[in-house]
Amino acid sequence: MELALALVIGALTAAGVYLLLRSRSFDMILGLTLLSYATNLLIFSAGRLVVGKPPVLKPGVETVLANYTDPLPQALVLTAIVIAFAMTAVTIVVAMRSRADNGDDHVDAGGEGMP
Amino acid sequence: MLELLLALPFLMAAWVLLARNVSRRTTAWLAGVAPLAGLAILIALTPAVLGGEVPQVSHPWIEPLGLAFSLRLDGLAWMFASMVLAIGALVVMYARYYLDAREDAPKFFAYLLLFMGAMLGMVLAGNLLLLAVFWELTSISSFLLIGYWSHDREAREGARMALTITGAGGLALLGGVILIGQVVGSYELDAVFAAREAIQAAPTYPAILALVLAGIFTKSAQFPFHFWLPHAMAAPTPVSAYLHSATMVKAGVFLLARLHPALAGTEMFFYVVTSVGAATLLVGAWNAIFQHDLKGLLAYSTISHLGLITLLFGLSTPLAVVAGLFHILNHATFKASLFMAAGIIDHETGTRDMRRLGNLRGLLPTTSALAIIATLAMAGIPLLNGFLSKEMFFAQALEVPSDTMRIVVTVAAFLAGILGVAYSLRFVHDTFFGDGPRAVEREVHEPPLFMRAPVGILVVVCLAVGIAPAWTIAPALEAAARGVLGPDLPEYSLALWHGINLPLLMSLGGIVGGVVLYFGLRRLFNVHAIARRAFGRHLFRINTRAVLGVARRFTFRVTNGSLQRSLWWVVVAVVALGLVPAVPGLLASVEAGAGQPMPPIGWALCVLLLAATATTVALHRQRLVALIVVGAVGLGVSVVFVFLSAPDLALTQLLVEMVTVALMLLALNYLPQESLKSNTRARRWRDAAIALVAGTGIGGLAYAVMTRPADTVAGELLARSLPEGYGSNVVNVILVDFRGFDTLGEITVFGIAGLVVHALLRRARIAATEVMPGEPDRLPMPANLSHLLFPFALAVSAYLFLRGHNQPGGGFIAGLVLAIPLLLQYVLLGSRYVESRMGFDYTRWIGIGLIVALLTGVAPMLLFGLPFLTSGHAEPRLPLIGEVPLASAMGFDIGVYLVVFGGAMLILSMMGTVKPPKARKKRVVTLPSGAEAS
Amino acid sequence: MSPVLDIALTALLAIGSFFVLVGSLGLVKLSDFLKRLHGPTKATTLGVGCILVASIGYHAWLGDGLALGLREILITVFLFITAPISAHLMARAALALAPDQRPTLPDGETPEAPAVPEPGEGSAGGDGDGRG
Amino acid sequence: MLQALSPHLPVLPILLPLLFGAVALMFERRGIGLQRAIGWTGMLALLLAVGALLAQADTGAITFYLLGDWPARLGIALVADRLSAGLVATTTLLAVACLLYACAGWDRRARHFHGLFQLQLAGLNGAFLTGDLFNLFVFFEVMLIASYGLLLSGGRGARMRAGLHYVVFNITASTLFLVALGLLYGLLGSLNMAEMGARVAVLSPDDAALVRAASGLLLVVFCAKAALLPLYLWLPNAYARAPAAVAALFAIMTKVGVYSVLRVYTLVFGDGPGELAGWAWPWLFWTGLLTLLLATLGALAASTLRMLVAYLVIASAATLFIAFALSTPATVGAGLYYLVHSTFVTAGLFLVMDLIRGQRGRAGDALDYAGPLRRNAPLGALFGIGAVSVAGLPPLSGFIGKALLLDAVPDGYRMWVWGTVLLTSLLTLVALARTGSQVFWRAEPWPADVRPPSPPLRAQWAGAGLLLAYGIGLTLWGAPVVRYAQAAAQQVLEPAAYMQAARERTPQIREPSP
Amino acid sequence: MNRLLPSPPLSVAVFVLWLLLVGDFSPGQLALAAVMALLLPLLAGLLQPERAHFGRTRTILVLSRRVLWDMLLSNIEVARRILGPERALTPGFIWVPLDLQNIHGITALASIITLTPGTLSAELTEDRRHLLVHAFNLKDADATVAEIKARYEAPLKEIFP
Amino acid sequence: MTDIAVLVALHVVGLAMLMSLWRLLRGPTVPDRILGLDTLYVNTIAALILFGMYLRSSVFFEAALVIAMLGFVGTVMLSKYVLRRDIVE
Ligand code: NA
Ligand code: NA
Repeated sequence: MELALALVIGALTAAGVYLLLRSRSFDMILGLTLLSYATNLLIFSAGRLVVGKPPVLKPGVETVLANYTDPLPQALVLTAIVIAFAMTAVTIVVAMRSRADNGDDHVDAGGEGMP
Repeated sequence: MLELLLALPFLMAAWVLLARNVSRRTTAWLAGVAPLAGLAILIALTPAVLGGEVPQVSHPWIEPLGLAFSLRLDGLAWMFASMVLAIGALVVMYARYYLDAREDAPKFFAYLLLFMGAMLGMVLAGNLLLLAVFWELTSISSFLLIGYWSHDREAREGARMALTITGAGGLALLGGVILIGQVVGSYELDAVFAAREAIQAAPTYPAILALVLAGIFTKSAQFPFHFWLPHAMAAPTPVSAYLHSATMVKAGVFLLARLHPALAGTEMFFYVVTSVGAATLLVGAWNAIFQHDLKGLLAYSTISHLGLITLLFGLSTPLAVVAGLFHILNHATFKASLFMAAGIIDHETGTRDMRRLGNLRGLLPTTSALAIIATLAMAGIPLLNGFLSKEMFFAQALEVPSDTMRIVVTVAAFLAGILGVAYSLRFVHDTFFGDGPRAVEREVHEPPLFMRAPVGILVVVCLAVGIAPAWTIAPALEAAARGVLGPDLPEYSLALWHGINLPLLMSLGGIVGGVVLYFGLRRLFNVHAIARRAFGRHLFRINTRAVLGVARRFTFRVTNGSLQRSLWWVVVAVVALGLVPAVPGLLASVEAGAGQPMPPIGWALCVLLLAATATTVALHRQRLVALIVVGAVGLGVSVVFVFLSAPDLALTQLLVEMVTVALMLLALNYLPQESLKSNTRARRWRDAAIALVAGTGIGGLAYAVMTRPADTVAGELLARSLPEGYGSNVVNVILVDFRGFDTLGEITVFGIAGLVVHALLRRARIAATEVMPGEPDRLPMPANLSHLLFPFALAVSAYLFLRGHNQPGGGFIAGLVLAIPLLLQYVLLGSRYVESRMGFDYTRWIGIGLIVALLTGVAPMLLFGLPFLTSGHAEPRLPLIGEVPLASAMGFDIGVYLVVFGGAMLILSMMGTVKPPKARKKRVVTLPSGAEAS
Repeated sequence: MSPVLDIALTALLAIGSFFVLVGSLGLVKLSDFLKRLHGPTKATTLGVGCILVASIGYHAWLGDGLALGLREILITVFLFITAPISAHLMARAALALAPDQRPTLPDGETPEAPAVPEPGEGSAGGDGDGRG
Repeated sequence: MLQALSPHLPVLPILLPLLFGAVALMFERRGIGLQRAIGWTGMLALLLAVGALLAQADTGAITFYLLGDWPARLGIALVADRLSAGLVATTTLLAVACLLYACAGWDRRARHFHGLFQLQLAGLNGAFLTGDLFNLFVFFEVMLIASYGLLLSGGRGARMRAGLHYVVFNITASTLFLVALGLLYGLLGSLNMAEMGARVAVLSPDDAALVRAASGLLLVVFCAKAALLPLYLWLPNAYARAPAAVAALFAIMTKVGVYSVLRVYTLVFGDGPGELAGWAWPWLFWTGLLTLLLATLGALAASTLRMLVAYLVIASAATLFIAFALSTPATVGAGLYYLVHSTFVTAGLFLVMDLIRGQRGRAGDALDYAGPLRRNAPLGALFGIGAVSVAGLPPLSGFIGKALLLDAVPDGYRMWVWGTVLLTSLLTLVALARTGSQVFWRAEPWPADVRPPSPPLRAQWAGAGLLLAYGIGLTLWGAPVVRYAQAAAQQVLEPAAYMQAARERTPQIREPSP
Repeated sequence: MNRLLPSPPLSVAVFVLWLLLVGDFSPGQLALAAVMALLLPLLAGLLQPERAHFGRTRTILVLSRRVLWDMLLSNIEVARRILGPERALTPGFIWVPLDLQNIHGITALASIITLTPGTLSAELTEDRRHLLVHAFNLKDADATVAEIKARYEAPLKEIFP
Repeated sequence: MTDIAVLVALHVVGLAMLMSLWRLLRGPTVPDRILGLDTLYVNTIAALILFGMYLRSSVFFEAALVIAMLGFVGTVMLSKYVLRRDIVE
C-alpha cells in the first residue's frame, strides 16, 4: 500500500514539475494543481496509512492512536487544500489579466530562456 | 570647544542652504564664518597646543563597535586644522568673486563647508574609526564639489573617478583600521600609539599596512592611483585650490603622519612607502611638463609633491618626518596660490590652455607677479619656502642607510628637482611671457582686489617662511612634529643657509638642469604639439566600461526575466539540497521497509491515478481535455482519502475540486484553448529528466517516511479532543481549537484571495477568446431541477455545519456546500439574474466572517484573561428541546463558514462577470454549415 | 444475520454491482456518444440505487439504527434529481458539436440550434468515431 | 483594559491588524476617509502594542503565548523573544512610513488597499512571532497573498506579467514548504519548533539522513523567499514593478525568509548535539557571498531606478546570510543590526526613486538616458542620504552595520568576507554614483513647452523622509540598537534557553502535557 | 401558498430531509427541522424564476410507482442490449410535441424520459412545444411518442395543470 | 455471505470505475470525456457506500451525499462550456 501511494506521489510530482516548467500560464496552473495533489497526499501519508479508522471518536472505543489514525496531518492537509485553492484562484486571475494586458499567454516576455 | 570647532562648518552649511534667498555676498559671509570663527577657536587653543598639551574630548557613540566621538587636538591636528581653516577662509573669499552670478552659490558653499567639516573631523579625530568616518565623508563631499559643474561631462566623469578611487581606498582603510582595532582592542589613538610593538608584531601587520596604505595612496594620488587627480581639475578652481593643494590630497599624507608612530619603522613600511613615493614623485613631475592645461600642470605637480612627501614619510627618520611636515605646509601655500592664480587667468581669459595663453604679465601685472613668485617657490628657488623643504629632502635622501635605496632616492630626488624646475618654467614662460594671448574671447584685465588678495596673502606667506623660517613657521612645525614623533624631537635647523653642502649643490644643479631640460626639450620637439594622453582616464574608462559590460552581460545571462528559469533552479536546488542527501536514508528504508498489503481495489485506484496523471501530461496542450482529466485525478485523490480514513479530507477535496473546475473553466474562456508548442525538444527532455528525478526523490522520501515507525503528539490530541475540545471529530477539533490559529490564517488567506480577484477583475475588461453568437442559452429544465435542489442543498449545508464538530463536516465544507449550488444558479440562470435577486456584497461577508472568528477568539481574553482562542463549552437547557451542547469553537466555525462562502462567491462571481472591452468589436465566429444563430 | 436478509442483501448487491458494471461497459463498448450516454445515466443510477438499499438494510441490521440508515435514501433522491440534468446537458453539448445529427422538426419549422464553432483541435471536437 | 491586555502582548501584533483589516473591509463602501481613519487607528494601536512588546522582550524574557491555552506541543504557541520582537518592531516602523506614503493617493487607486495592508502586517508579524513551523507556513501565505493584492491591485500590463512570475514562483516555494513540513512531521512527530529541535537532537542515523533531506527542502523554501542564489531571479522584476509604497513594504518580505533561516536553523537544526547541527551554514555562507557579488553586479547593470533598488534588496539579504552563516554572536548581532538598517534604507530608496520618477516626466524610471528633471534640491539630498547609507559609507547606518560585520568575522573567513563585502560596497558606490550623476547631473532642464510635474505631496515627503530618518536615527542612537541586536543574537544562538522556556510555560486552566 | 410559505410541498420535503439527515426525531431536531422547513424555501424562493402550481397531487404516487417499475423493467432491456451485439441497435431521434406548458411539468417529463432507459431527453425548443428525445433502440417512432404522451405526460398534466 | 458480496461488489465497482476512466482518457470527443468523468463520480458513490458496508461504518455517508448532490455540477459546467464557452453569462 505504501509503495502504491509513494508511486502516485512520485508520479504526480514528476508530472507537476514537468508542467510547471512549460511556458504557458495555463500549463503551469495545471502543473501546480498536480503538485498540490502530490503535496496533500504526502502530508497525509506522514500520518502513516491506516484503513478504516477515521479520527471520529466512537463511544466505547478507547481514544488511543491504535484505534484511530493520526488526525493532525489531516488537519494540515485541509489547511493546505484551502490555501492552494486560494492561490490557484489568484494565479488564474493574474494569468487572465496578464494575457489580456500583454496579448500573450506565454509567461515570459522574451520567449523562452535557457538557464 | 573642539566640538564647536568641528560643528561650525556643518552648522553653517545647513544655514547657507536654508537661507537660500539672501544675496551672494551674505552667503559668502555666512560661509566665511565657519573658517574664521574656527580659526579664532584654534587661536584660543594654540598656546596650550604649542605648550605640549593635547586638548581632548570624547563622547560615546557606538560603543559596541568601539566607535566613539573622540576629538583630539595635538600638534599635528593643530597644524592641519589651521591649514584647513586658513586656506578655507581664503578660498571662500576667492570663490565669492569667482562664481558666476547664475550659479547656485548656496549649494557651492554648502558643499565646500561640508567638505571643510569632514576634513576638520578627520584631522581632529581621536578615534581611528571616527577618522575613517570623516575620511569617507571627504570623499563624498569632494565628489559633490568636483561634479559641481554637472552639465560638463568632464566634471561628472572626474567626480565619479575621484569617488571611485578614493572611495575604494576608504573602504580599504576601513578594513585596515578594523584590523588595527582588533590588534589593539581599541580605536582610540592614544591606545593605538601605545600598541606600536603589538601592531608591528601582529600577523595581520602586512594586511594592516596594505589596507591602510591603499587608503593613503589613493587619497593622496600616489602612483599608480594618481590619475584621478588631473581629472578632478574639472572642478571650479576654488575647489581645486582647496582640495588639491591643502586638504583632500593632504588627507592621505596626514594619515601617513598620523599613523606614523604606529606603523612606521619596519622594513616593509620603508620599502613600500619610499618606492611608491619616489615613483609618484617622478611620474608626476615628468607628466607635468607636458600638460597644456594650467590646472593640469598644477595637478601633476601636486602629484609629484605628494610623492615627495610620501617618500619623506617612507624614509621615516625623524628629520625626514619634519621635512615632510614642512613640505606639506609649503606645498599647501604655494599650490593654493597657484591654483587661484590659474583660476584668475581662466576667469579673465576664458581659457586655461597654455597654447593659447602667453604674455599675460602686461595684462595681469599683479596676478602675474604673484604667480611667478609662487611658481618659484614650487620650483624650490631660494628665499622661498619650497627651497627649504626641498633642501631638507635632499639632505635626507643622502642619508638613507641602505645603499641601493640611497642611490635610488637620491637620483629620484635630483631628477625630480630638474623636472620641477622644468615644469615651473613652462608654467611661467608659456603663461606670462612669449606671444599671446591667442584666440581669447574676452578683454583681459585684472580681477577684483578681493580675488587677488588671497593669492597675495599666500605668496606673502611663501616669502615670509622662505626668508625667515625660524621666526614664522618653526613653532608650528615643532608642535606638529611632536604630534608625530613624540616629545623627543631631533636636532634640526630651519636656517636658510647651511653653507655649501651637497644638498645645496643638488639644488643648484637641479635648477640649472631644469632650465636646460626645458629649453632643450622645446628645441627637441614642440612641447605644445604633444598630445595630451590621458592614459589613466583611458584605463579607468576601459575598466569601468568593462565592469559595466560584465555586469550587464552577466546579469542578463542570469536573470533574463524568465519564470521558467527561476523555477528550473528551484527544482535543481531541491534535488541538490533535498534529494541527494536523502539517498542513504532512502536506501536504508527500501532495505528495511515492508508496507501493508493492498487489496486489488487499491491497485485499481492506483492505476486510475497513474493513468490520469500521465494522460494529463500527454494531453496538457488541449486545455479543456486536460482539465477534465485532472478532474479524474482529483476524484481519485478524494477516494484515496476516503479509503485511508480521512472523510473530512475527502469531502473538502471533492468540493474544492468542483470549485476549481468552475474557476478554470471561467478562466479558459479568456485564455487560448490550446497551448502552443514553444519549447524545444531538448528542453522538453531536460525538463522531463529533472521532473523524473524530482518525482522519484519525493516519492522515495514519502515511502521512507511512511514505512518508518511514528512517534507523534497525535495520541494526546485524540485523548484530549472530547474532554477538552468538546468534539468527537478530532480533525475538526484540531481545526477550530487545537490549531484554530492556523485556521484563522487560512480563512484570512481565503478572504484575501477573494479581495485580490475582486481588485483585479472589478474594472477589468477582457476579451474572451471566443464569443458564441446569439443570446445566452436559457436552460429552463436544468435550472428548474437545480432550483429544486437548492433548498435541500441549504439544508445539507446547515447539517454539515452543525455536525462538523462531531462528525465529518464543519464550517469550511458547509460554506462550500452553500456556495456550489449558488454557483450553479449563476451558471444556469446567468449572473445578472442571480445578483438582481440576491444582491450580496460578498466583500462584506468576508469582513464579517473574519470579525466573528476574531471575536470568538478574543472573548476569552477579555472575559477570563485566558489566551486567544481558548474554547469554552456549555449545555444550556431550552424548553421543549432539551440540552443543547454548545462549544464556543462553533462561533469560530461560523466565521470560517462566512468567510469561505463570501470568498468563494466573490471569486466566482467576479470571474463570471468579466466585461468585454468597450471599443473593440466582438470577434465574429463563422458558423458551421447547417447551423444558424437563434 | 438471518439467512433471508443475507440472501436479499447479497442479491441486491449483485444486481446493483451488475448494473453499475453494465453502465460502464456500455460506456466502453458502444460506438457513438449518444448511445453511450444511455448506459451510465440509467443503468449506473439504478445500480447505485440497489446498492444503497442494500446498505440501508445492512446498517439497520448491524444496529446502527434504521433512522441513520434511512438517510441513504437521500443519496438516491439526489441522484435521481441530478442525473437527468447531467444527461440532458451532455446530450445538448454533443448535439451542439455535431449539429448535422440533429433532426428537423416534423412540421417543417426550423428548430433553434445552438451554433457552436469548432473550438479547436481536440478540445471539443475530436475525430468522432462512428457517425459522431 | 491595558493592564488586562498585557499578558496577551505576543498575540496583539497579529490580532490588531487582522481586526482592523476586517473592519476596513466591512466599511469599504464608506469612502476613503473612513478607510484611512481605520488604517491609522490600527497603526497607532499596533505601535503601542509593539512598543510594549519590545520593552518586554528587552528584559531578556522569552515569552511563550499558548493559543487556546493548549500546551505548546499540542496547539500553537507564539514566542516573543528579542529577535521576534525586534523584527515586529522593524515591520511596524516600516509600515508607518509606507502607509504615510500610500495615503498620498495610491490607496485611492488600489482597491482594498487598507484592508490588504493591515492583513499583510498581520501576516508579517505572525511569521515573526509564531513558534510553530506549520503556523509559519500559514502566515507566510497570509503575507504573500496580501502582497499579491498590494502588488497587483490597480496595476496592469507589464506589472501583471511580473505579478504572474511572483505569484507562481511563490506558490511553487509554498508547495515545497508543505512537502518539507509533511516529511518533518512524519519523521519528528511534532510541529512545534522547540519540540522538533529536541527530537532532532536524538535522531537515529537513518532518520537523520531523511531529516537532513527535509530540512534541505525547507532551506530551499526560505532561500527562495529570501532571494538567495540561484533563487533570486524572480525578485528584481517583481519589486521593480511594484507600486512604491508596496515595494517599500516588500523590503521586509525577503527578511522574513532570512529570519526563518536564522530561527529554524538555530533552533531546530542548530548547534545541538545531533548530527545535523549547523549543516546549512557552510552552504549559506558561500551562496551568500556569491549572491552578494551577483546582486551587486545586477545593481550595476540595472536599467531602471527601481531595478537598482531591487538588486540592493537582494544584496542586503545576501549580506545577512553571510552574517548569519558565520553564526557567532558577534556576526549574528551585526547581521541583525544590518537587517534593520537595510530594511529601512532600501524601503526608503524605493520611495525616493518613485519621487524621482515622478519628477522626470517621460524619462520616468529609465537609467539608460538622461531625461529632463524638474529640479528639486531636497530630492537630491534624500537620494544622497539613501545612497550613502545603502552603500555602507560613513557616517550612516550602513557603515555601522558593515563595520560591525567586518569586525566580527572570525579569522578563517576574513579574507573572503572582507574581500567580497568591500568590493561590493565599492561597486554599489559606483552604481549609485552613476545613477545620481545620470539622474541629477545629466538631467536636461525642464522643457518650457511641457507642463512640469507637480511636486511631491507632503505625505510622500514624509514617508520617504521618515524611512531615511530611521536610518539616521540608527546612526546617531545606534548603540542601543546594536546592543539589542547583539543580545538578540546571543539569545537566538542559545536554543537551550528557548526550549527551557517552552517547557516551563504551562497552560492556565489545562493540564500540561506529560 | 402565501409569502411566508411559498411552497408547502417543498417545506414538507425539507422537513423530511432534515429529519432523515440527522436520523434523530428528538423534539430539538423536530423544532430545527421546522425552522429549516420554513426558512430554506423562503431563501431559495429568492431565486425562483417560475413558481410551481400543483394540481392533483395524488397522481404523483401513481406516477412514481409507474416510473419506478418502468425503470426496473427497461433497465434489464438496456442491459441486454449493451451486452448483446451492437449491430442490433437502431438508435434515433424523435420530436415529442408537448401539450404540457408548465415548465415544472416539462422538467418532470424530461427527467422521467431520461431516467427510464431507452430514451433520453436532449433538448427543449425555445417555445417549449417540442422535446427532442433520443431513443436507444427506436423501432417505431410514432408509437414511442404516443407511449410517452400517454404514460407520462397525461398524469403530469394533472399534477401541473 | 453479505460480507463476501460486499467485497466482490466493491471490486466490480472498481472495474466499472476503470472502464469509465478508459472512456474519460480515450475520448474521443469532449462530451465523451465529460460523460466518463460523470460516470466515474457516480461509480464513486457506489464504491463509498460499499466501503462503508465493508468497514461497518457510516462516516463516508457525507462524502457520498455530497457527490450525489453536487457531483453533477462539474458536468453541468463542462457541458455549458462546450455549449457557450462563457459558463456564467
Ligand atoms: Na480554542
Ligand atoms: Na461570464
